[in-house]
Amino acid sequence: MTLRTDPVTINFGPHHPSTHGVFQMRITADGEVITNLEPVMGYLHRGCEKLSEGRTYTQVVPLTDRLDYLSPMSNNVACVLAAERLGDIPVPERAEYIRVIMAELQRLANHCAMTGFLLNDLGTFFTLFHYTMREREKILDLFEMTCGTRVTVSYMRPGGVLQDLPEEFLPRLRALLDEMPHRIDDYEALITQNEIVLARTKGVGVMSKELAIAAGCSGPMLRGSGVKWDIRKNDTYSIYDRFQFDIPVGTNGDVYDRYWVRIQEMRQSLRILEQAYRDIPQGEVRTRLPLFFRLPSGEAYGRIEAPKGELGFYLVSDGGIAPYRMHVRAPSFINLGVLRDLTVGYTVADAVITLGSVDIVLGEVDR
Amino acid sequence: MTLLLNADEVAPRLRDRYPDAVLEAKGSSLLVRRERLLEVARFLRDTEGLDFDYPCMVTAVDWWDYFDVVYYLNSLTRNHSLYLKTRAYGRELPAVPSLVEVWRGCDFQEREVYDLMGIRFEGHPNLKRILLWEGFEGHPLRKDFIG
Amino acid sequence: MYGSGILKGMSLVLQTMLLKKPFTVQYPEKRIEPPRRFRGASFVWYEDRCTGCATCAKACPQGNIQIITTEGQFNQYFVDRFDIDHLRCMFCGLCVEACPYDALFMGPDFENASYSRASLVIGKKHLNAAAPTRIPSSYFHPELDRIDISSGRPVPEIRKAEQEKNQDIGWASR
Amino acid sequence: MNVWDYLVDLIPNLARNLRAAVEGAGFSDGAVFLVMGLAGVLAVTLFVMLLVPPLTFLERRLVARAQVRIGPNRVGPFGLLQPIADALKLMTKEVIVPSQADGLLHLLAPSLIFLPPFMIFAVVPFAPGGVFTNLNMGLVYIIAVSSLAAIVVFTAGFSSANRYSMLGAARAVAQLISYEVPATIALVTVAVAAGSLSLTGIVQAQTVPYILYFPLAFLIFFIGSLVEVNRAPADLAEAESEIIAGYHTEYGGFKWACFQLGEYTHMVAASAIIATLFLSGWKGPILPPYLWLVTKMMVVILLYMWIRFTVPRIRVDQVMSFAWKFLLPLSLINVLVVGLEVVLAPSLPVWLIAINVPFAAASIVVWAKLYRVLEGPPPLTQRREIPGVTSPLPVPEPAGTAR
Repeated sequence: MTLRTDPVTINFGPHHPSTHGVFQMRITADGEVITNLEPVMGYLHRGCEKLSEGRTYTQVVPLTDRLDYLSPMSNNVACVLAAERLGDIPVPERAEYIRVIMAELQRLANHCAMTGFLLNDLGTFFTLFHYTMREREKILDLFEMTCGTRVTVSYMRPGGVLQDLPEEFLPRLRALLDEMPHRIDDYEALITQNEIVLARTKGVGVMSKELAIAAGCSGPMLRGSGVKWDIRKNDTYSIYDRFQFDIPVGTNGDVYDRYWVRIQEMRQSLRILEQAYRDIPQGEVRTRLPLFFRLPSGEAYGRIEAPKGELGFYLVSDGGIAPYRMHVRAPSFINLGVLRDLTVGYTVADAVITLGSVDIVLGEVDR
Repeated sequence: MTLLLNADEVAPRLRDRYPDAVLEAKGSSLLVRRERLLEVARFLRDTEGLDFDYPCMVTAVDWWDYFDVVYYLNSLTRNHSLYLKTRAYGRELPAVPSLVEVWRGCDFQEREVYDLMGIRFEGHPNLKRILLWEGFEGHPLRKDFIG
Repeated sequence: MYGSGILKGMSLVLQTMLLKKPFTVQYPEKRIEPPRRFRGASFVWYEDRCTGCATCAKACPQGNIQIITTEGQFNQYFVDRFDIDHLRCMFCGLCVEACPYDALFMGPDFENASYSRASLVIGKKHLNAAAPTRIPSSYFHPELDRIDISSGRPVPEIRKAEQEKNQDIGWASR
Repeated sequence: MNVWDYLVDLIPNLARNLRAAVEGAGFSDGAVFLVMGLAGVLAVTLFVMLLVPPLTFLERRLVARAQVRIGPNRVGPFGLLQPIADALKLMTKEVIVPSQADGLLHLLAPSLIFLPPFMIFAVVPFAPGGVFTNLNMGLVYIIAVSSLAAIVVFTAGFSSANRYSMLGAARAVAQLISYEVPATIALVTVAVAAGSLSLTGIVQAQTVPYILYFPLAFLIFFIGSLVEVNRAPADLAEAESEIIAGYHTEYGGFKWACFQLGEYTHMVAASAIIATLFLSGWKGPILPPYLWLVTKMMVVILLYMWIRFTVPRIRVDQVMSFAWKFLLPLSLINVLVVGLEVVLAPSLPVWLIAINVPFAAASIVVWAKLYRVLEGPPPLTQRREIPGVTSPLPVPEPAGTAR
């Protein structure tokens, strides 16, 4: 005997504990199995691109802090990179090293947060979340010591960084580098071999290599599906060609692989940080530019490997002191494009962790 | 380092196939005729040696007289990139063909351009506002929009 | 397998529960001292140094600094109003960076809740009253990093001494 | 010492004194029965209700330590009065009934949630002779009563007219039905070994705690009880990261507090059952028997909490398949083996422990291996095919060469 069942539409969000912000998924479910899903976004739209058209290139930098608020340093780097490419602004070597250190610390912080959220989405009682947040706090302390704030850093400037590192920064960084591997081991103890986590995440939210490429996914989403593509290696910017590091890739493209790629990326970030700590030279940190400088008319696309994927700033200038048009290629936004394909056919519980593994930040999705 | 292809190298190959497609090849940006955009995109994706399989970014720029629709394309196999541009004329909902069937990744980004810039993508299966709400008047990223 | 992974996690949690001290602090009683470069509320402004050039107002992305000046006798300006709107301020620090005469600094405060909106628009009177005692943040002024807060000397004096010691790190070489 | 002796046998002594006092006042037999019954109900209720608020506080402090933070410490010394502050706050909140909800059922559910755990405590022996009613089929009674909770939860979820609640209610019923079966079969071993269905009889039969004799039965029943009391990793009915709060999404204020306390009373009841059946109940040296029972209950409760702090939630279909495909066969094997042991060595000699502990470990490993062989390797994707659903945007053919 088969019972007739009716599909039920569930409004997942916008104020749901595990949608990672004000994000809505309209789920049509047959029992527990999702038959359709429609992402609804835009609740956090602040018109960043429009605002930037009325601000100078320096004033755009604080706007980028508010995009992906879990990794503001990376946003700053991408923004100033586009401006530097457009205006051929040289960057002193020490500033490049500082940028690499900050961007990699930011990647650590972001992946810490994401790993914690993953287990929260799975339903642990915030335990790993607090451990990861503890390490994230230590990294934010380093940021605060350098540039005065923890999250809205605005540290990068076209032509370098705002100001030099304080004296006590490098010793503190050393202490963090010594401690962090053990903390990552702790995270792995709670996740990597936990049978329940494995049962929940393996084979869930599977994305094929072909879909990942055609949909323009980037970052751990792309690498989790087995594509070896990392902007740091494949489109080297800053001084990343000086560092030895590997690109971890997954095999199956499921939630577990994406998590695993992130954990491995944390270890690789530590490797980069060790080398940067070893090699950082003395010297100037900022090319002198006037307060309101002009860039030649033209277009430039600066992209970096942000923690969430390829973060690009497309700048069009008409020769004025403000960008004529600035477009943000937000990795979270484009990665969300495949959410429907990753969740249809799985259960409601799987949709939550799949969304978590996409690692979105609504500040960046809605911009 | 991703090689930014020179449009002059790509344009002749394209002209062989579609003589009227290329309007301008300047620097690394290839400006193509709006009507031929879909064919050009397929050509760029499927031709051996070009292999643009990765749609990196879709956006549009308002130049008052026309809109530039910009596709920043990448090839993960060959590790090169190209700006593909087309122009949409008119202020009353100008239109360009949608590239969703060529690259899946254009789906959300074209919706975003439609939403904020007011360019209709013909053939898009689900073209509706994505960031702003249905019923919002105007398209905020246009230069004549006063918010 | 067979639950050993879960047991490993459980043992980690037990170790943390029994051995680790809390990482958080109880806020109102204990507070973490913000670093010297902390970019906080209640700006520190020295009227004697301000020329009324309004570069800070131009540099502000939000446009929330209001300066009204009157022209003086000897090619100078008197600042009549200097209002900073804390309600819209996002503490990006661009005004401090822009100031050519080192007259404006970020402050060390982070507890600026208030019952009225009007009291969050900080004016000249308030800034002048606070200036002698407030310790300016060393944001964008690394020469102030080592300032001795506990010595009890008036801050402008220390600042002057520090700047004389580090002549070439000041504005001249930026 | 006289006072000590009185304290050791506190519950029977108090009952004797009360009975003497009531009979001395010249009441009829029926009235004496009534008074004694009411006193028992009051005692059991008080015991549970006084145990639960400190437990909420304890769990919050412990989880805070596990998460390297401080925990509630503002109200009273060390925050000890936090439960009272919580209760006061929740009681003063507005009572909201959603307009679409079934009003009567919506209000009934939070009041009924306490019923099953209190009914369970009616047969739990606190001391030799210190039991509310010594039912001679107490085990069957417990199994019957503990499944009542599902009905209450379903009432709450169904009456809320909320889709999350409905999902939670459906999950609660499904998992309870699944886990009743292996848990009940695991209890059969205890009954067979003790030769009695009365809880007092079972406690008296345990010269050595049954957890040592029957570790496998203990494990199965413990997992089953985790599911039945809705604790992590099987708190599917109120999975806050998936269906917000499940069956009590629409409940606020004091009604919500009822569900929260109800969850803890369930936990206390389950721990009492486990302490009685597997940890030899009130038996123990020196301390008075009721203290021994409470100590053993606390050990089980701490274990529940510890598990909750660590493990994530299982998905609903995995909970089901774990029950039917793993626990049920294991419990049947266990019954078979224990039955043989009881027939061959009815006096349960101590050397049985040396057989049963390796047997438990071996049977888990062997069954897991066998299960894997039968099921084949885990699938690369857990996706279910949905007929008629295709993506509206077809995935284009991949371009370029293979990577």
